This record gives sequence, structure tokens and C-alpha cells, in this order.
Amino acid sequence: MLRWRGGRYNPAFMSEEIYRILKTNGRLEKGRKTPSIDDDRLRDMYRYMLINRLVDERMTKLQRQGRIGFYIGSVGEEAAVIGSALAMRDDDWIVPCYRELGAALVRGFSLYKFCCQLFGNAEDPIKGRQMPNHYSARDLKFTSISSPVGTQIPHAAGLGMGLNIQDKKNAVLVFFGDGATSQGDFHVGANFAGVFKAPVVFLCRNNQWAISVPGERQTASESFAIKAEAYGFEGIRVDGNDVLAVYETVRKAAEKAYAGDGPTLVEAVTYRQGAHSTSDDPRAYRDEEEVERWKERDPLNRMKSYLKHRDLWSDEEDDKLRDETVKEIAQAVKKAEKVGPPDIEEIFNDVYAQRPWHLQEQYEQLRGLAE
Amino acid sequence: MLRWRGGRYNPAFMSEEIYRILKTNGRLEKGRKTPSIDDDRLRDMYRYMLINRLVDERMTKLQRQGRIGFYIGSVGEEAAVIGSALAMRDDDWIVPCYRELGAALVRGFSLYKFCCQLFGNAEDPIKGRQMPNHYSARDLKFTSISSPVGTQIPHAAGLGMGLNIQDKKNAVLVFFGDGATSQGDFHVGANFAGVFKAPVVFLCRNNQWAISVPGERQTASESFAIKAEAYGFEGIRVDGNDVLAVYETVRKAAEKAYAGDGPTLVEAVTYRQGAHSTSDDPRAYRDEEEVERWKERDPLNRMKSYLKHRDLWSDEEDDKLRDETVKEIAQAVKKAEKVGPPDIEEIFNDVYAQRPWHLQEQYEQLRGLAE
Amino acid sequence: MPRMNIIQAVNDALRIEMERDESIVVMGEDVGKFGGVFRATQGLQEKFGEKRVFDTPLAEAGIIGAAIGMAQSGLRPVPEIQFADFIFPAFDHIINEAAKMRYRSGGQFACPITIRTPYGGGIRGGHYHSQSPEAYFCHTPGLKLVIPSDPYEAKGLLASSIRDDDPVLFLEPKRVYRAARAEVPEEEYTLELGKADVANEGSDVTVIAYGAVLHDVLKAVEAAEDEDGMSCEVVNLRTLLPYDAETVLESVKKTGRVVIVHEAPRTCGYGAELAAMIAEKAILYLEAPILRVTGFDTPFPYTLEEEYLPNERRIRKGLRDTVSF
Amino acid sequence: MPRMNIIQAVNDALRIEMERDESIVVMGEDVGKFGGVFRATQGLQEKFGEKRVFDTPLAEAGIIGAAIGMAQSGLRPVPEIQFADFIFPAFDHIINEAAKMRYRSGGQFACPITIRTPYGGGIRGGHYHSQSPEAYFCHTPGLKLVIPSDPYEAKGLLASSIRDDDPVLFLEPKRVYRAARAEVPEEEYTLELGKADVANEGSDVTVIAYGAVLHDVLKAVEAAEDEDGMSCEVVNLRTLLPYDAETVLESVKKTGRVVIVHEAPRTCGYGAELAAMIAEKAILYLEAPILRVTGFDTPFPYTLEEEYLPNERRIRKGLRDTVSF
Ligand SMILES: Cc1ncc(C[n+]2csc(CCOP(=O)(O)OP(=O)(O)O)c2C)c(N)n1
Ligand SMILES: Cc1ncc(C[n+]2csc(CCOP(=O)(O)OP(=O)(O)O)c2C)c(N)n1
Ligand SMILES: [Mg+2]
Ligand SMILES: [Mg+2]
Repeated sequence: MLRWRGGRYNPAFMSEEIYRILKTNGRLEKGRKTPSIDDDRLRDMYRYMLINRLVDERMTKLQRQGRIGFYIGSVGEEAAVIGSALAMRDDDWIVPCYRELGAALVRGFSLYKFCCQLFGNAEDPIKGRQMPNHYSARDLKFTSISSPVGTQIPHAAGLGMGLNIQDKKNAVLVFFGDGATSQGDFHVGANFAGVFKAPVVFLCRNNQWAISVPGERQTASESFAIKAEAYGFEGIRVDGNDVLAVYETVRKAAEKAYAGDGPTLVEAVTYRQGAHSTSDDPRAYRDEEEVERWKERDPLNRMKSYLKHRDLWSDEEDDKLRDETVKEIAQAVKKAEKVGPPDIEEIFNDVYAQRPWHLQEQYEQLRGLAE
Repeated sequence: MLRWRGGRYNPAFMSEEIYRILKTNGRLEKGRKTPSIDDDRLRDMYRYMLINRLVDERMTKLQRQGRIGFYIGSVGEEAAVIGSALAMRDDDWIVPCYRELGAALVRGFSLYKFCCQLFGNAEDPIKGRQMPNHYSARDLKFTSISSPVGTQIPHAAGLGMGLNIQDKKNAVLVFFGDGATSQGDFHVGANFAGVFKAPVVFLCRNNQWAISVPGERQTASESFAIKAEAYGFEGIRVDGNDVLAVYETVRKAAEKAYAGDGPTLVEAVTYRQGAHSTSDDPRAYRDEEEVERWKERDPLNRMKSYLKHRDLWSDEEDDKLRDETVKEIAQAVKKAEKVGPPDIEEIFNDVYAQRPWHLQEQYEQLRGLAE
Repeated sequence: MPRMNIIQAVNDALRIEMERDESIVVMGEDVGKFGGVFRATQGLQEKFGEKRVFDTPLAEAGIIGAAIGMAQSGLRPVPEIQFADFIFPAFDHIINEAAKMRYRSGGQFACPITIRTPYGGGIRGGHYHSQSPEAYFCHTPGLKLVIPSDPYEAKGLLASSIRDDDPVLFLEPKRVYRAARAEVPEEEYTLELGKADVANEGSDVTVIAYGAVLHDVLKAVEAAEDEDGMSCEVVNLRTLLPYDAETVLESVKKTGRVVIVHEAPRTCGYGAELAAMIAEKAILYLEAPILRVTGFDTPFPYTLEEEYLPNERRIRKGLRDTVSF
Repeated sequence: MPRMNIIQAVNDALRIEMERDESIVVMGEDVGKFGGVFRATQGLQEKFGEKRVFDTPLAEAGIIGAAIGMAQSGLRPVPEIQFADFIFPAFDHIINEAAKMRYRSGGQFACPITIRTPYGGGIRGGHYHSQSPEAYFCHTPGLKLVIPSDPYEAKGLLASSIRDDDPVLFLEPKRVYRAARAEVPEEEYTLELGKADVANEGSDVTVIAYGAVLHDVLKAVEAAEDEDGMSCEVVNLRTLLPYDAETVLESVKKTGRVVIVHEAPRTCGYGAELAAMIAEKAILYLEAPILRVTGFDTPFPYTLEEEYLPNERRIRKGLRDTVSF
């Protein structure tokens, strides 16, 4: 364990132990060995992070141009999300909140579908029912995103309990922010998981802010990881901008879960480099300097440097991936933008498995009016 | 700190450290000194416990005779309740749940009013509105009892925050059971108290059971006290059947609160010797043997022995207090039983500060029907 | 056919459904070894093991939150909330999560959960062991809400609720848990959700009710028929969401007079919906004001609960006022 | 008189009340330095300090639970819930604790809390930034519920709510937060709770509405008067609990026709209560079915929210159907 040097206000955060493999410059921390991860996987880590970053940049612009209504990105937090998603098996469940596009990408969620969801069009997998960034992908074992902060945490516990009951050997990775740990739902979810030894990895993306509220206003505890003590399982703090450290930590937690040894809380210490969402303006509440300091610890640069040191990546490959991705995104956007809205009948579908009389009546009234 | 030897199933409970002053036989634990508490106060501790016990016994019978509808007692838990209530100043707030008659007695709540509440009669301080054991006594800084488990915990945090905001130098003592720690309300209450350094003593009566559910089904944590770590304040385990240990621990926690150093979680390890309430039959789910083992650690016997060792109490005094109390209770019951029910108008009072038209209309309808 | 009370009928339905379908699990506070504080789950843990019937920590949000996740894993959880008064910590999970899951995921995820909970007054339970919260839930698209009034309905409707692919809130009338006894088929059967039952035929007035209060309605109606020569039609709703407007309207069009009875407070209570629907769809048939005989707009009292509840006396007054209007 | 929008009026009322009464504190997520995600509390922390205006941890149950305790300590908290859609984790504290506190303690404890929260659709917020939860709360004795529609009402009603000794839920129509502008007195004033406003006089039909949708109603009515020659009376409810039945009934008895408009889903929505009350107290005056023009009985959609909402077109259709019945 190394000493954490990247804390913010909370003095406790400064002295807290944290797990890290890569230094900011992409070199191994003293005493760390090259982790035994094959080269393709290492490159994948970086690739997904870069794609995620480029998507976020493009969509934020799209929102500014008024072409989509809203966007919520994860700039600066890609390692925490992608490192942990990659550490799970493909048939493990991912239970996201709204800031984990990276995890969906890892699972193979298509950019086109993603764009359709942003536009809420007729080909949106969730049929234009929710705001941007609230997709679902059941085929990818990626559950339905909702806005209320923290509700997914007991769902994840229940999913894990359900896997146990059915003797399935998978695990669950659930994401949430530092702010979410203040909700009763964090408590009941973690507590159920502890009592029932549910195979769950609780991934707290501690990005230091909940909109304008800093971490020390969420809790007086020494860290978020320490909260695991209250539930009888292990809590680990990891440098959330070091994709290797995140990957290794979550991999171990997942293996513990597969082995029937129950849940783990992983606090990935990272930073929300951008606004909370396109509706937010952080200049009203935080120092630009702080943001600059954290940009120096950017997860993409760190991993790219590491790969370059190891001759696993080059500037040419980087440029190529960028170009390809930008094009792919542009195509997806273009195609999705052309698709029309869902039919008004979609207002009335999926409320229940079968449409009851009163919804049929309301549908017919609306249809009558529309004609 | 001494080793705890009184645990139940949970093996962790066995090895956990616990604070105790008096051994079961009423002698001082090795290394403990006679605490500096004046003799009257020591006798008070025992007196209140005995009165509490006698009231519980009488009221349980009253319920069996069908004269009151329900009763919930605290046999075995008197030290945890009374030791902590006595440790606070009279102008500190007490925020109870339903099993802390002892604390109300300490504050001077009259047996007559208590009986009126049990009967829900016209002189019931809460006007026949709630089940037995749900009294309030604002003049005694004893808040309103409700049934939902755990809701009082954030109220207590808020009370403490309110005292801070108004620069009042009092503290708050809030009671709840082991089961209540599983609620989201425990989490949000403790977390708010930690963040805002609220002057609150969180008193967890760990009586080992939540109706039929044992402690190890509530949480996988090593203890209940350890949960304080998640909120950045101190958690202490104390032998809840040792009134001296409870008193001393809570006194220290209160002093910390007065000094502006924030909250403390005190886990008082005790045992519910009786049924959950008169509606319950514990033979369906727990061993009588376990109950017997705990009766050997009864808090009253322990304190009585201690007082007798120190020549502060005698069997004669004991008999006298018993007789007096039994008589007092009988008189209170007799007097309260004669009082009639509240007027039907009381159905419509206190919904709001002023009665709005629709309640007036409903009242008049009912009055018309009754005449 | 064996005679059962409602507790036994619920227990029977749970047992039969659990035998039929391995994915059904029962969870909640005290439901395991103890078999529930009302003993509705008695014997189930012994029979189906601790994996399928288990006690949870004391946290309603956890119970329903976990049940939602369990449903996503392929199970059909049947959580119990010990008293309906204690369901509110789970309100967010029920109305923002379970009820919206199918819709918000574009039909990808369903939430086949049946939440059982005893509701209602008349057991000297005061504020927190007496509430009738049906209206809070019936305003929530995506939910179904079912209230049986007797053992036959309890068994058949619970089976249907458990088999339903949407989240169902199943409110059990605890006042008549043991008092309502009836012959109940031994074998499995279902009663269709969304269908009301005409519990008594009549022509002067339509009384609409559900759950425990139906028994008071039937008594009041019997007396009104015997003593006042009235002919009362009683519609027992059984399912409150989605409800059987057809049966209600058919009756109202016949009688032209309506009395709605429920225990919950009047304002924004479930009766408001029925009255509003009737005032929209059958206004020309109405010959008298639509009356609501309900609990008063106050919290539930303890000592005066008899006066608070829409008892036989108040129902009869409602019938008289309506028919003589 | 200065012109203000609703945000400014709310901010103004908060400032004036806080100056008047030291016991008022403002709390919630992002209300401090940031001044609220809608900026309604902007400048208050600077003016009144961090003790009286502060950010809380992200926990609605904690915000309301703590506010209840703060009220017991002698304060008058004005908590903000960031969006009404997120109020449900606090539902238990609002309906089981705050609303019942005075009653259950025999009048010993009161709960003078005003919960401010933006509600309603029309801002492309989908499921969770659009809901209108008023009916959930109006079924709760002990609560008051207030919804202003413009800056003048917002300022006067918020002042009254804060001064009221019972818990008030103050729902702010976020769709018109900035769009609704009006002249607002600079000095303090109050508007009586429980009193409706007749926003337009007329004789053919009574339209009852509140909050954001009132603006659509007024537009529809203007068009109906201009183009169809109808004379429409518009009752703006302002307070939903307890509500002003007198004003409603007076209007209905005059017009004999009723259209109720709200954004929330229809079934068990607030309109049901109004329709039921009218069908009880004014049945003989009714010349047409009572119509409810409301959101549909589905969760709130994203792309098709314009179609979901009771827009001008649907309101006009309701007016035509009712008047031509
Ligand atoms: C229950 C609830 N309350 C409030 C909000 C409004 N809100 C949306 S995101 C957010 C902050 C979340 O912070 P955190 O959990 O740290 O996640 P982050 O956005 O930083 O990734 C808030 C308050 C909400 N969505 N749900
Ligand atoms: C929210 C809620 N859920 C369930 C209940 C039913 N109930 C009453 S007491 C109790 C057990 C409480 O256990 P604990 O907190 O340990 O306190 P104890 O009774 O042991 O003192 C339960 C489940 C309740 N009153 N409130
Ligand atoms: Mg955050
Ligand atoms: Mg207990």
C-alpha cells in the first residue's frame, strides 16, 4: 500500500492508504511488478478509454449545438469505469448508474444504439422513454439505468442474492458515486450483501464531487472504503486514475465473489474533470486550479505512457484510433439523427405486459386527436 | 477493555471487546475502580430499574387480563435504558423508541399519565391516539414515540443540528434497537450527525433480537459499535446489563457532545428476556436455555448486589420499595381505568393547528350520527 | 372442500405456487423460522429450505430493493412487508423503480414481484398498525393492486398475482384474517386480475367496496334490505389497479345511485377515482350524489377507532341518504 | 413594482422571511454555495451564513428526517428537494412522521417545515425530472400542499407556507420557473392558504387547474372564447390541501360543466378528488360529464412528452366536448 498524495480538502484523504501500480508518468510505482495481463488486454484498456473520451467530447458538443437535450460524461473517470468492467467476466452482471458509458462499451454496446438513445428516436433501445444516458442492454447483462441516486445498490445486492439462490457462479459489478454513499440505499444494499454473502463488487467512483457538494460534506468518515467495515466485508481504496490498479483490485474482488466469499467495496479515487452534466457550470462552486491539478493525473495519459514505455502503443496507432473513432461516431450520429421519433403508441406500451382497458382508451383518444 | 464472554451465536460477538465495571455477582471487574458517583445516584439507578421492572410485570398482567390492548416491556434491558438516561442532564433531549419507559421514569413521567396512555383515555397526554407505549412528554424533553423502526434516528440528528445552529449547549440521547441499525434511517441519521458534528449519543440497545430475527441476520459486521467508523466518530461496546458501565460510557459521550466534539455510538449489549411484546411468543423461535443464561446476568441483581456489598442497600429497603411501588402502580391503574374515553371531537383535533372545513364537516357528520 | 381462514388460504397459495415454480422465493422480516407475525408463511421454510424462504434484515427499502434485483436475476420474489404502515421506506423502490422498470427499459426488464402486506384497521393498532395505503399506490402506472376480502379470493388472487409478470401489491385485510372463513378448493386455481365480483345483486343502489370493509357492507346491506326494503347491489372490486370499470358502470347504470366505502381517509382516497370515473362515464344515469363513506381525514386513532371506521351504522346512513335523495 | 420570474420570487420570499424570523433555515443538496441547481437559493448563504443555509449529504430521507428534528429543536426548516421525483426516499418521514406529529403527540409537538421542490414536465426530463406527485401527498391528513402558478403567487404563498405551523409541501412549477414573469410587490405580503383564485370569469364551463398547466389552460380558454365563443371560468386552486371547495362549488353551480386539468396521471390523480367532491356536493347542477384532461396513466416519457402532457389542444378538446355535451 502506498500513501495517497492526491487528496483534496479532506485532510484524512491525504494520509489515507491507497493502492496504485502506475505513477502519473506511466512508470511502475516502486516495488510494483508488471502485472500479468496479456498485451491485447492492456491495449484494450487504453482503447476503450480513448473511445469513451472521444464519445464524451463529441456528445457534449452535440448538446451545445442543441441537437440532443442533455449529456452526462465521464471525462477523467474512464479508468475507474473501464478498468473495473474489463475485470469482470462477460456473463457477470453490470449494474450502472448514469456515468458508465465505458462499461457499456466494454460489453459491446453499439455506438449507433447509444446515439439512438441520446436522440430518443424510434430505434432507441428504450423507445424514447428516458433522458439521454439512461440506456439498458439486457442482452449484455447491463441493467436499466435510472436517475434516482443510489437505488441500483440494493438491486445489485438482490441480483447477487438471486445468483446465489440459483447456484449461478457469476458476480455483479455495481457502480455509484461518492454522493450515493449517503443514501439509505447504499446502507441497505451493502448490508444485505454482507448478511447474504452476495457476490457483488461495489464500485464507488469517488470523483470528489456530487454536483456542487464536495466529499467531506458527504461523510465524516476517513474514506469511503472504510464504510465496508459496517457491513463485515473488505473495503479497498485504489487510485481510480490507474487503470491497472483498478483492474487488478476488481479482478481480485470478483474472484472472491466467484469463490463464494461475498462482497467487496472498492473505492476508486478519481476526479470529475468536467461539469456534472451539460446542465451544470462548475465554475460557480469549484476552483479551476483544482481541475488543472487533476488533469495532470489524467488516466488516459498515464496508461498511454505506460504502453509506450512497453512498446505496446505508438503515436501513429493513437492517431489512427482517434481518426477511426471520430469517423465512427460521426456516422452513428448521422444515422441516428435521421431516425424519426417513436410512434405515439409507444407512450402506452410496456406499462404492463398487456395493455389494460384504460390505457387502450387513452391511446385511442390520443390517436383520435392526432388524426 | 475486557473480553466479552456473553455472546450468542455470532462468534464475532464472543471475542469482541466490551467495557464492563461490575461482574455478574456485583463485584468490581479486575482493574476497575469504584466510579466516582455519589451514593444517592447509585441508589437511584437501582430504584428506577426496580420500578421499571415492576411496572412491566404489572402491565403485562393487565394486558393478559384484557384490560389494556397491548404492552411492550423492557425486562432485562433496564440498565441500558436507565443508566444512559441518568447520565444525561435534565435539559438534554431524549429521543426514544418504544422500549424506554425507564428513561421516561427518570425524567419524572408520572405513572398515572403512563397508565392513562395505556388505556388511551380522556386524560392520556396523547389523547388516545396511539397504541400503548407511544407516549410523548414535551415538558420533559422527551419526544414523541412512533412505531416505525428507526425514524427517530435522523430526527435526533436534526435535533442535535438544531441545537448547534441555535448555540444551545445541550445534547441528545437517542435510543434504538439492534434491528433498527439495518434501516436506511440509521445510516442517514448517523451520517448527518457525523458531518454536522451534532451533539448526539446514539444508544443502540443490542438486545440480540428483532422480534424473531437474531443479530447475525441484521448485519455481518463485527459488532454494532463498529458501524460508527462509517460516519467518522467513535463507537463503544459496553455491557448493557452493567448500569455503572453504561452510565459512565454515556456520561463521557455526553460530555464530548457538550464540548462540541460531536456524536458517539454506544452499543449496549443486553438481552430481551421477555417476549417482543404481548403479541409475541418467543418459544416459537428461540431457546429457553438462552433466556435462562441471560437471566443469570440480570442487570437488577447485579446492581443490587453491588449496592449491598457497599452497604448502600438492604433487603428491607428492597422490600419497602417493592411494596410502595406496587401500591403506587395499583393506584395509578385504578384511577386511570375509571377515566372515560376521549370525546369523539378528539378524532378531529390536532390534525392541523386549526381545523379546516372538511374536518369540521366530517366532525359534524359524526356528531350528528352519535346523537 | 376444506374450510380455511385467510391466513391459511394465503399460506396454501404460497405453498402451491412454490411447488409449481422453483423461481418463487419468500422473504421478509420474521417470515422464516417464525412463519410471520401473522403466521402466513408458517411451515414454508421447513418445506422449501432457507434459500427460498428467509428472514431479511429490518429494512423495507432493502427488502423491496433486493427483490427487484432478484427479479432481474430470474426469480419471482414474494416479499412480505410486516404491516402496510411500514411500506413507505420502500415507496421509492416500488413507485420509481419496480413500477417503471418495464417502461423505462423499453420492455427489456420486467419486475414480477408480489408484495404481500396486511393492511387496515379494527385491530386496535392505532396510527401505525391500521393504515390503508391503497390510494398511494393506485396512482402509480406500472403497478397492479389487489385486495381480497375472503379466503377464496385470497388464494385465487394471490396465485394470479404471483404468476403475473408485473409488480403486484397484494393487500391482505388483517381485520378478517381469521374471522373470514370459507370453503376453499384444495387444488390450485386462479382468479383473473382486473375483474370485480358482484357480491350481491340489487336495483336501488350500487355499493362499491373491497377488502375487510366488504363484510360490513354486506351486513349493512342485509339489514337495509330486511329492515328498509332496499335492494342493494354490492360490487366487490378485488383488483383496484387496473380496475373493472365495466362491472361498476353496468351496475351504476342499473341503479343510478352510488355509495363507495373504504377505510382510508376520504380526500384523494381510492373512492375519489371511482366517483370521478362514474361522474365521467355515467353522469346521465345518476339520480343522487355519489357518496363516499370512508375513514375520516385524520391519522388513524387508537381509542376511537370504532368511531373512525366506516362501520355498519355509517354505511346504513349512507345507503339511506342516497336512496332517499 | 419590480418584474420577477418565479425563481426570483421564491428567492425573494426566502430572503424576506429569513430576515424576519431567525428560526428559518434553508437546507438541501447544492443549495449553499451553488445556490441550488435552479438557483432559487442564490445569495442566501452569503447573506445568512453557513449555519442558516447549508448543503446536506445526498440523502432525501436525511434531509427531511433531520428537518423534523430541527423543528423539534425550535427551528423552522425550509428544506429543498432538488426534484420532486426524488422526494420518495423521504416519503415515510413526510407522511408517517411529519404529517402525524401533532396528532400523535396529542398536540405537544408541531412540525413547521416547508418542503420546497420543483415539479412537473415540459423540460425534457423524462421519467425522473418530470413527475407531478401532488396526489400522493394530498391523501395525507396533517399535510398542506401548495402550488403557485406565477411569481406573485409564489412569493405570497411561500411566505404563508413558511409561517404556517404545519408541514407544507410547496411544489414549484419548474416548466414556468423563468417563463412566468409578473410584477411582484417589493415588500413582504402573504396569500392565504386554502383559498383559490378565479383566474378568469365565465359562465359556460368551469376549468379547474393549478401550477404550470394553468398557463396552458388560460391560453386554451382565450382561444375558446375568441374562436368558439365560449365563456369559461378558470379556478386556480393554489392550495390543494386543504382545498377551497367553496370557490369550486360556487363556480360549478353557475356553469354546470367541469373540466379538470393536471399533468399527473389520471387514475387516482388529484382531479379524482375534485370530481368526487363535485359529484357529491353539486350533482344536481351538472349538465355534462366531469372531464379530466390529464397526463396519461404511464410513466413520464421523454421524446413524446408534448403528446403526453395535457396541452392546449387537449384542453380545448375537453372544453368542446363538455360544452357541446
Ligand atoms: C435521489 C436523488 N436525489 C438527487 C438527485 C439529483 N442528482 C443527480 S446526480 C447528483 C449527484 C450525484 O453525485 P455522486 O453520487 O457523487 O455521483 P457523480 O455524479 O459524482 O458521478 C444529484 C444530487 C438524484 N438524481 N437522485
Ligand atoms: C419500519 C418498521 N418495520 C417493521 C416493524 C415491525 N417491528 C416492530 S418492532 C420490530 C423489531 C425491532 O427490533 P429492534 O430494533 O432490535 O428493537 P427491539 O424491539 O429488539 O427493542 C419490528 C420488525 C416496524 N415497527 N417498523
Ligand atoms: Mg461524485
Ligand atoms: Mg432488538
